[in-house]
Amino acid sequence: MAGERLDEQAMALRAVKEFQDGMVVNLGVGIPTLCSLYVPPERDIFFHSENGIIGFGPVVTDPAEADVNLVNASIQPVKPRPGMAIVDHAESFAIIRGGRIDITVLGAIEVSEKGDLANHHLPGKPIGSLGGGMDLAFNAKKVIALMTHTTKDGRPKIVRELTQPLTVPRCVKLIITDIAVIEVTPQGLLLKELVPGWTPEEVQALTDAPLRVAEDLKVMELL
Amino acid sequence: MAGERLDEQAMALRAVKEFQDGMVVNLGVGIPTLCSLYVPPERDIFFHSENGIIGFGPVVTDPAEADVNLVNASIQPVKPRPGMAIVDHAESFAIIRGGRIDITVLGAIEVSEKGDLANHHLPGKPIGSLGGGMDLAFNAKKVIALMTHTTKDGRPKIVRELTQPLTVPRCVKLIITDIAVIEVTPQGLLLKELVPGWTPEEVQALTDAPLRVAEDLKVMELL
Amino acid sequence: MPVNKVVASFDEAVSDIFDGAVLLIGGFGGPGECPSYLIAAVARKNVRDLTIVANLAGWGLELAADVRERLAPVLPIPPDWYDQGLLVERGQVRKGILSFPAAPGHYLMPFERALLEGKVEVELVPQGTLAERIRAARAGIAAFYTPTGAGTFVAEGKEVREFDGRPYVLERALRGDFSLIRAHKADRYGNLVYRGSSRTFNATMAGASRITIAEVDEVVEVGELDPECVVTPGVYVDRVVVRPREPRPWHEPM
Amino acid sequence: MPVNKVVASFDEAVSDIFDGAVLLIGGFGGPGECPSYLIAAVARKNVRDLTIVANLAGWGLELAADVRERLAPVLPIPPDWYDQGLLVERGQVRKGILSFPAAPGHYLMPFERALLEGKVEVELVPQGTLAERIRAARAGIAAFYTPTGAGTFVAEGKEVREFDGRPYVLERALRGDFSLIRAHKADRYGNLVYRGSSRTFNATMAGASRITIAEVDEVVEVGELDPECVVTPGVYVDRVVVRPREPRPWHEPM
Repeated sequence: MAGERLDEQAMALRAVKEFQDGMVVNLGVGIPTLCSLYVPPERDIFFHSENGIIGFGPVVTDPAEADVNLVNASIQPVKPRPGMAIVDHAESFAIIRGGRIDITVLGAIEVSEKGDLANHHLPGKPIGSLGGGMDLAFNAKKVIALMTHTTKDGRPKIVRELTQPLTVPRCVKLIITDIAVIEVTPQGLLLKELVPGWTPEEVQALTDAPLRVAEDLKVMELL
Repeated sequence: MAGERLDEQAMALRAVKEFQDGMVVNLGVGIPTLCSLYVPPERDIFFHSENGIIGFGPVVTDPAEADVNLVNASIQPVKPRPGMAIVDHAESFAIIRGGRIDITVLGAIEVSEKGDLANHHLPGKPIGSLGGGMDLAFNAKKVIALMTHTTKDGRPKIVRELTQPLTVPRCVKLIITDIAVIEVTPQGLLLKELVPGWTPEEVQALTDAPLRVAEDLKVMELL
Repeated sequence: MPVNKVVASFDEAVSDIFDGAVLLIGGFGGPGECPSYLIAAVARKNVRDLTIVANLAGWGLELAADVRERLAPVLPIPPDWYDQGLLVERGQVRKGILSFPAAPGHYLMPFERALLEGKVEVELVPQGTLAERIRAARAGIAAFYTPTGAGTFVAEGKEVREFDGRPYVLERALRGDFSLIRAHKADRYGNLVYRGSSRTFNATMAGASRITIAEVDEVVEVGELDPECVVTPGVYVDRVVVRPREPRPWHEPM
Repeated sequence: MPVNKVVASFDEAVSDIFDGAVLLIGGFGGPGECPSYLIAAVARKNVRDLTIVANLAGWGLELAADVRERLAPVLPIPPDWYDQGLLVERGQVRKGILSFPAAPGHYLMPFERALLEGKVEVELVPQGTLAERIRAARAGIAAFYTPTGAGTFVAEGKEVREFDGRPYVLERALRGDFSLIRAHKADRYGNLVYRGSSRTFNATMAGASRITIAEVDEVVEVGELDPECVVTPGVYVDRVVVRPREPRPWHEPM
């Protein structure tokens, strides 16, 4: 029997390991926003949000500290951080389009083995919401999809061909899920890390697209 | 014998009469910059300069008051004025291109009867300098050419067809010179005002293009 | 005559908004940056067939109450949060040019309901393209080439051209009849400053319409705003109107 | 590891500028906003075949002395004003993309002399188009349509297209290898503020090159700059270097 799945906090923790000092990082709606909680204040990671804040602090967890005029792109209050800067929306996306985002961590509905991303149109909805995700996925230096490995009813979200509406073609470079870390390579998907208790076969069974197993396959470490 | 010609200060004074409260006005290099000296401080005329200052005060005449970091587009020091705002160069021209300049007062080498403007390439120079004049003449609501009526060697500057390189076609709406005020109309040039002592015939003699005389031809008033 | 862009009431501020007008509505999606009282005045005026240009389609009154309750443990939300969803709920909107027409999760925003009922049209725009199209209108740029959207549904029916080996989509400037924006402080010249994340689309939309109307917390004397820190110069702003000190219901004339 | 973009010397700051590089040089034309010590360091490094992108072609040392003397009764000019004309005088420039290559009046700038001698090429650009092309590079926009220049020599060889009945000229983004800019204060993250009219092309060029280098009066602690008033966020700035307290001659290593 397979191991346990990571909870959202643990998934965010794993994503944070990708961040290096000096990087400009944009966190998408949902699980990705949790990442801001797990970056120690002494680390110089610059969080950028679409609404124009650069270098803000972690998400506020105590409503007494919340400022309705300092929210991230998920409209969660965040803490100010020394060295923060504020720009308007056009300039915020000049930063994105100009290629200044080192990493964007996005939620995903599906990811294909070619790195195609579906993340704007939820099944059953009359229309999707693009938000800033499309600009981010087209223009960030590295796109990380952070998502549960399967849907709530157990279907694979990592697929050969998207079954959900395409948001951005061939953009995802790394997929971090609640059971594995998978790299998107020109040769297809490469299984790099397993959550403790999981085997490559068990992960493959929950993945529509074929996985190659990295020679240096690791057990995922969170800290 | 014709009357005296206006000096530069008087020409600027006449141009200032075109300014109404609330207007955004851009003053070109040369005589036009003098206009800022003749607007009383209680008037709400907003001077815009290409380098990104909006709502500055008059040109500084005492070097002790000069600030090397507060200059107009002619690199003359200007006084700050309450309610002033500073933007960068791209935004400064967003203001121009976006059609927010009510009046631009530009120097001119030649103006044609159709309102064609030549003001970027001085005779004898290997190349011209466009500066902000082209953007201003293309996009301001009203372009006023403020210039001597003739060249230093007495040739007319108001012509049927430009003899100097075209800067912007059909843009000048009003010509203010040291002897007359002339409106550019679809039917050609209309002589509206004369400097005291001058007759329509004398002005025509110094003008290459034909002038119609306005029914309400006036003697120029400066105050 | 001294320039004074401050008008006495919200109803006066929006008095010339007409049926069929294109409204650029500032804010991002939260309560802090929403021009609530301007939106309420447009609702009271009951103009119809509006095109709204905004990031979100808006929660409307009913869902806002729900969101308020759900968020209370994290972000206390003021009672006078009236967003563009109010206009949608009341049937005043014919078209939305939006980045976020669909609510996240199980919520269904009024605009989604109207869409299902065939009562509104929608143009779905990537958020950065939306911001840049609005900025282009302000800046007198007719159109521009952006990499975002090439090879996706966003590029359908649009020119795609390669520059330096990368495909770019031609996008048009998006100019409004009125920009309704929220700012923190203004002076009578219309110079504006914002607070934190409330700058967002508010500053972008200032000057992108024929008329820009700013709802502000406070009007200060000319000269009080530091020229180095003015975000929106008054040249972009036509009218300024001050928010009430105490929250007021949306339907009361004011 | 803490981010610190402050480098110890001007020579270090420009150490990777190479022959043939495209330099966006900030400022407008006056002494207050000129990145003088960065330009001096490029002169000392003696890199050749440069393309300079700037408003003015630059006065150079000789004319600057003349201008200084002429302006003294109106505007006292600091002795350490070294503009891009220095690079032209020294034969380091192959091409200028400029709005103001010709000096006003009877002056002949070094660039004009070099042009007459066939030593440099020039691209004459309207100032607003120059600023917008640079801004487009920063903003990831490949090209845009501007009304300025339609029907004139500026539009020759370029696409002209009508939008809403008005002709617009297609202009390309203008990206540099290095932006050399002048600012007032910086922190170690590279956040910048300017002073008055020194913002101009300096802020526009920040982030429009692969590498942006800012010459500043002062570096302050992180947190000292008001986030509401930061003009250039550090994300656009790669290196910061502090001007000397006392004027220094251009040719001395520093």
